[in-house]
Amino acid sequence: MTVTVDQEKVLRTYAEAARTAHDALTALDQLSGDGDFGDNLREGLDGVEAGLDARPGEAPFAVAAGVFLDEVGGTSGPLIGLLFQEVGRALAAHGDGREGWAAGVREGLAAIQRVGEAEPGDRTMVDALAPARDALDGGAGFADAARAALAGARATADIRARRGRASYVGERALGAPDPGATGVALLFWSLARVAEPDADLGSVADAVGWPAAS
Amino acid sequence: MTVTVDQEKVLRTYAEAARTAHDALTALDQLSGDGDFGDNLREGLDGVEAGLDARPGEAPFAVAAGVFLDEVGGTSGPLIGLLFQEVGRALAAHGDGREGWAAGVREGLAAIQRVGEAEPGDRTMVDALAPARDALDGGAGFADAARAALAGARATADIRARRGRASYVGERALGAPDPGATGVALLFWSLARVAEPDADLGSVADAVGWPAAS
Amino acid sequence: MNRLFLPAEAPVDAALRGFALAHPGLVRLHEDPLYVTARDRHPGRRVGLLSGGGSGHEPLHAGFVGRGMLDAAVPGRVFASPHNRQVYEASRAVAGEDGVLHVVKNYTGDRINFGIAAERLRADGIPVRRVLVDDDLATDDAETATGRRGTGATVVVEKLLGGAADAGLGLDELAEAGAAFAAASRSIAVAARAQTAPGRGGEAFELVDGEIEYGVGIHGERAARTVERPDFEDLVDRMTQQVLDALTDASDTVLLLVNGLGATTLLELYAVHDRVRHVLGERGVSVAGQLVGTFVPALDMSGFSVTVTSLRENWLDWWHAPALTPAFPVSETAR
Amino acid sequence: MNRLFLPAEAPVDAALRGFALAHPGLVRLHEDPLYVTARDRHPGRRVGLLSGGGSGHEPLHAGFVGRGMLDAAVPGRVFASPHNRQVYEASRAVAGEDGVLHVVKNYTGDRINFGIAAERLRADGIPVRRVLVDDDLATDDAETATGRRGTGATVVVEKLLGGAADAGLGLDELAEAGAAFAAASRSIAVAARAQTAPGRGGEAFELVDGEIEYGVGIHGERAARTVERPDFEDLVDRMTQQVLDALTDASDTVLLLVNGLGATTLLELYAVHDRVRHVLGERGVSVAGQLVGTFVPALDMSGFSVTVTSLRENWLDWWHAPALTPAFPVSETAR
Ligand SMILES: Nc1ncnc2c1ncn2[C@@H]1O[C@H](COP(=O)(O)OP(=O)(O)O)[C@@H](O)[C@H]1O
Ligand SMILES: Nc1ncnc2c1ncn2[C@@H]1O[C@H](COP(=O)(O)OP(=O)(O)O)[C@@H](O)[C@H]1O
Ligand SMILES: [Mg+2]
Ligand SMILES: [Mg+2]
Ligand SMILES: [Mg+2]
Ligand SMILES: [Mg+2]
Repeated sequence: MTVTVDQEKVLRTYAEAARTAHDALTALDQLSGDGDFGDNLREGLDGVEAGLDARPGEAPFAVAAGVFLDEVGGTSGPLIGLLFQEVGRALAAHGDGREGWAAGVREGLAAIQRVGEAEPGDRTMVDALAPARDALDGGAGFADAARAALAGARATADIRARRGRASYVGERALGAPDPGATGVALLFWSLARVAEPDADLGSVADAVGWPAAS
Repeated sequence: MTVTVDQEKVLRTYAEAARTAHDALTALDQLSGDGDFGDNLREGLDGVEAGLDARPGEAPFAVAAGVFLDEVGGTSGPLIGLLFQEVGRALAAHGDGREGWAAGVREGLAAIQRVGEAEPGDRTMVDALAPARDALDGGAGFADAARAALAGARATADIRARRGRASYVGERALGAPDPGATGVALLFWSLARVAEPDADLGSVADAVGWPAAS
Repeated sequence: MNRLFLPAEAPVDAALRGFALAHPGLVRLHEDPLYVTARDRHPGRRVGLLSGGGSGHEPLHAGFVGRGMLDAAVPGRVFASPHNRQVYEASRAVAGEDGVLHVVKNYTGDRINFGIAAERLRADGIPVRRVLVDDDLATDDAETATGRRGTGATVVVEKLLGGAADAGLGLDELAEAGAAFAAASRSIAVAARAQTAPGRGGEAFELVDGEIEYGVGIHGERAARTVERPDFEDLVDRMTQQVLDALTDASDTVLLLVNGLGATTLLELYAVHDRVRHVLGERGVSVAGQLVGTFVPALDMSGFSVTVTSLRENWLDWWHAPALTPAFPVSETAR
Repeated sequence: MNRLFLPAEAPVDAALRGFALAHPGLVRLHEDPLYVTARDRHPGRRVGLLSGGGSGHEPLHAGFVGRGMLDAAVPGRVFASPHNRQVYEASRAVAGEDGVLHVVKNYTGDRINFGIAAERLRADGIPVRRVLVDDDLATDDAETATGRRGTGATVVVEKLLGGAADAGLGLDELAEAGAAFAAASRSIAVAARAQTAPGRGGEAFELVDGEIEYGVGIHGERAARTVERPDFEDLVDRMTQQVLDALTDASDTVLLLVNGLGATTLLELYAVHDRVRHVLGERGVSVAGQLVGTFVPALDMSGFSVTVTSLRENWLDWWHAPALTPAFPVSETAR
């Protein structure tokens, strides 16, 4: 089967999700970092939408990669840019379907790990990406990949600080997930929404899952 | 007439005079300077005597110039060295008599003024040298030249500070003569002692004239 | 009291403009994004050499741009990593037929930003490798995952790499050579006064009277140890011995760098050099090349570092190879 | 707290030894009396060029010994004149067929000691003349007999004289040229922190928060005026204007020196340079050559000076003439 996914629609859905999740992501980065992650992601994706509008002929993920690599601040901006870059290259090489996405996520995660040197369990976006890659590599569909990413992000709430920047966080952030992992999981949520609109994925708020519904 | 003067004897007499006057010269430089002039002059002339002993064949004032230019500290040391240098050159050129001395003092004072840029009345050794030069240039004998130098040195006691280093002295040193002028006047006192042993010049203490006899 | 004379707005941009105006024959300024490139390049060079990092360490790196050393330098803000876009675009501008080599001091921010640029370059098909400089003995602790900091040895590595690049080495050979240069280099630094904290003015940290920081870094991090100030001779002896002891494969011929941390005068650095040479002489180590001066400072810190690079065969040719840059002393290459 | 890293005994001797060890190809050390001479000399040079003065201003003067600049440099103790015997013997060692020229910064002690040496040389039959450097506008007061101090312009005068000497000028021509270089040069300096007092440690004088010394000298004398600290741009503009206004016969082509006083970083000096160039551009003055760096410091003072030399015909050839010394930037001569 050759499900092809509209790249531009994925990015616009992701941008919408980032706007919805902005306050929650900001709160998460206030707990564990400097509070700018919500801004970085939302403004970055707004910039991507502007780029898509301005240069309709270009490959959407190449546009998105350029914006995130060149203009978005914070540690997360250029790392997400790398993911976009590799996804764009893979989709161009292997087509807009599951194969392309599996290759893109695999390559993107590899690049992020080469650069950022984080391992799974370090409480970073790697904890959302690694389960998604494993799912896609194992033949799973987009909705299952999204569920894996979301679960991985959610699990960072229980990770005790061990080393690197995570070690500064201490007890204070325990119980709340890593903002970067959560934000990247929303990409997979958006992908699944576009590719498998009938799948049961819940809302953006469900996806973020924080603050926990009372 | 060609009175020749024993150069070495002049220098040894000067050394003896400097030892005798050491404490008074020290006291004078304590009043108007940093108190090292007595040491500088005495040690310098001790060094000259050692040089004369070690190198009996050499021209005495050349030996003395070398010691004062190379080894004696303070502003006065090298300036007196210049005087020695020019006296030595003039005695070699014009003979060991009055003519040679007149030329040597003239040239020596000129060098000291080129280098130190002091004028008569600035309260420096120039105030002893200028009257001595004038006397010798006017045909006077060694005893009269010595009297002129001693009078010039004594007169610095009444010079009010005007400029240069003299201006730091202020009221405090008024009434006491300039140590450098006094010390250089002793050279002319020594010269006259050797050249005109019968002249009435008084003792070293009389020559220094300070502290004023009570 | 802020002792720094810097414009309130964009000080690094102003400084880089002033730098380019001071060396118009040697470097070319690129303003957006900010970097400088060399005007001239050895025709035998197949790999572009690029370095960069936080500002406040001048003349590093821009002062070593020019024929025989770096092809480009990329400055971040004071003590902050440059943006990956600067590194990426500068790398594209100077990549050679066999790609581009990044010389990176070992700091997390620099590793990430240079790493991202490298990924972008690879995506463009431009071969890229990295040489990590990590010479600082004060951070030589098996416990920490971050490893030793990169400090003074950077200038030595940049010079040797420049000579090797001009000799026509390819990217992989060059990356291996650079790794060997870095591995053969160790440094230790002391400070008697912290640098001015760029934002607020005032000293970045306080020292008690009669004490010095032993093992200080170049970003004003305090050292692990504050020690009672030893005699001049004792201090220099201890530092030199520590560096020599750490070079496990120390050959008997070395390169030496006596480096000022900012406010330390040449009078002091030359006196330190005299003493270091005395110690090296006693240990039978001979010095084939030396730099004495302010090459890798920590803004205006009072202090100095000693770096030794243990030489291997033919490295010396690369050290003495011609280099014409704003800051590398031509006397090291002119004999 | 003494921040200086210097041996307790004979620090200047140690530093000069370390200096000579750092530049073995360029200079030769003479230990008693203490001075350094150049190893190489342009064959067309007929007059030996010598300078010297108190230590604490490195790289001045020893850093400018070498082919194309000084034939000898003579250091005194920190901020103290050298002994006449050092000057005398160094002069004898480097005098050319047409004698020796002394470059002297205008301070009483230096004038006397160089003057005594000159008298000795004359007595030996060696022709000698003196060029007095007196560029400091802060001491430009018709009242004082001592005249303006000699500061940053010294390095400019030494470079121009080196070029002129290599062109074969005789002693009198050279002395007149030197006087013209000095007369065409003016400087002004500011400080935000005093240098360390060499003996006792601690700062030589205290500044109130938010104030700077305007018109400071290079021996740590306080300036005549302590002023409220202006904006970076206002400060640099005022200094530049003052220097230009003082050069009554300012041509429209100049040499420029932006000089650090010790603890001021290259980051700052290049930012200052950028701003000075802006002001010069606005006044229509064009810059034919420039030096930016720490060339004539006051030990480790935080501050900088601006020097302008108004160029006459053919001086520029002498500025760009080859010079190979430990500290003069080869980039100024290599284009
Ligand atoms: N070395 C790393 N590798 C992968 N992801 C990382 C790394 N460091 C941080 N991150 C991710 O970046 C997120 C923070 O992003 P952001 O707030 O933009 O950066 P900053 O901490 O610079 O403000 C973290 O929540 C984490 O997921
Ligand atoms: N510029 C000058 N020209 C001539 N003589 C001078 C000059 N300056 C000082 N002197 C002489 O030097 C004497 C002081 O000598 P000394 O104590 O050795 O020097 P210092 O002041 O350096 O300690 C003064 O009493 C004065 O006679
Ligand atoms: Mg953040
Ligand atoms: Mg941030
Ligand atoms: Mg005295
Ligand atoms: Mg004295």
